[in-house]
Amino acid sequence: EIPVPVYTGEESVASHFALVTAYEDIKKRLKETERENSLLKKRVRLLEEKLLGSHLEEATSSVG
Amino acid sequence: EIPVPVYTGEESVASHFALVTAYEDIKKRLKETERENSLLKKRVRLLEEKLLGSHLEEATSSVG
Amino acid sequence: EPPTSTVFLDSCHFSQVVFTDVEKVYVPGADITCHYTLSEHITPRRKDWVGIFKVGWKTTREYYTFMWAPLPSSSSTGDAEVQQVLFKAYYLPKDDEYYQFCYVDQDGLVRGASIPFQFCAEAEDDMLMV
Amino acid sequence: EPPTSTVFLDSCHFSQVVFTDVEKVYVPGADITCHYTLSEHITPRRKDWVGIFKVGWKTTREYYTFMWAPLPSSSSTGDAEVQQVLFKAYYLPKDDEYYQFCYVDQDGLVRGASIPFQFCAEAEDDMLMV
Repeated sequence: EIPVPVYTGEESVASHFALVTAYEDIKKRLKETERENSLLKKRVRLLEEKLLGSHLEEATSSVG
Repeated sequence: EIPVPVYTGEESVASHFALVTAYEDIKKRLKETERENSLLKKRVRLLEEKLLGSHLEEATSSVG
Repeated sequence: EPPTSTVFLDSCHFSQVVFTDVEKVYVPGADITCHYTLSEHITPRRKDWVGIFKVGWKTTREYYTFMWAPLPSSSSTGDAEVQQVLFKAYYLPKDDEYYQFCYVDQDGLVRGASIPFQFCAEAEDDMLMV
Repeated sequence: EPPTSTVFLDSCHFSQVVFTDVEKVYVPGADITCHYTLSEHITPRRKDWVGIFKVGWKTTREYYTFMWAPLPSSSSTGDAEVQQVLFKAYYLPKDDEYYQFCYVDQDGLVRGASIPFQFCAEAEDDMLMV
């Protein structure tokens, strides 16, 4: 026994509604992920600078 | 003079089609952004380890 | 004056069932429990069902799998009692596409749709805080 | 046997106009050029138009702005000649929602829809390679 949905013209409205629900959520996730991404990029840049700085320091101290 | 679109039952199909087009692309972007995110997180972790390593090294060398 | 889009905007009856606690990602190979609440505008009937649909579905016949919706216990008086349906792992999708729950009443009308979810193992490095 | 969803699957005439070189993000305050190609299945007419719609639109009357589609020069024989329409900055959306181009023929039928785009200044730190 399986459900036999009655086909109605309404169905396209329902399917649109369901897709809008999904789209809105995926859009939100994309926004969040992009924001996180942006923060991560800043952090990578910061860490790279720190690392470069500490290498330079090291180089200086071993030379001096 | 503005376009006066004729309303047809077809319109809901058209709007669904357009939304599917948009949804598929946003979904793809989310996937790409998530992948980039994952790579960035790995890089942050690596850089943090390197930085920690170089600090330790520095500490050792100044002690020794 | 041509008919307007009010039929679309009047999305009221599409929200008579609200899915709650939907995860973004479910672990593949495990059963999942679907939670939802029925608003006071819907009278659940014996042949209502909850389906898992691939996002972008066009007709309710495209459900991936379904379970009959349990009739709420008659003793319950709270109108927002959480209902639940268990989907066994065996019947769940095996790919990493996006799916959503939909509540379909016995007349075939969609009374609610959830946010999308996937079935995939989470990347181990996603624990890092930013 | 109830009617099936073939009306949806037969999306052929929705793809008779294909938008190309659509950016993900346009700089706010600048004009944008919309590029598209007409397939051999469409005969452009004088009152066809290209609209900018917020993604999720329900009727073509919800266009944010529009331009009449230029008639391709009669001398052109190539069936994939790129057409273009210029949208002036003044008439463009000012928020950062997603929009899409749609080609609507003079009967009101949608003959093509683009991927979505936004209007927002790109973050300066997005140049980092990974």
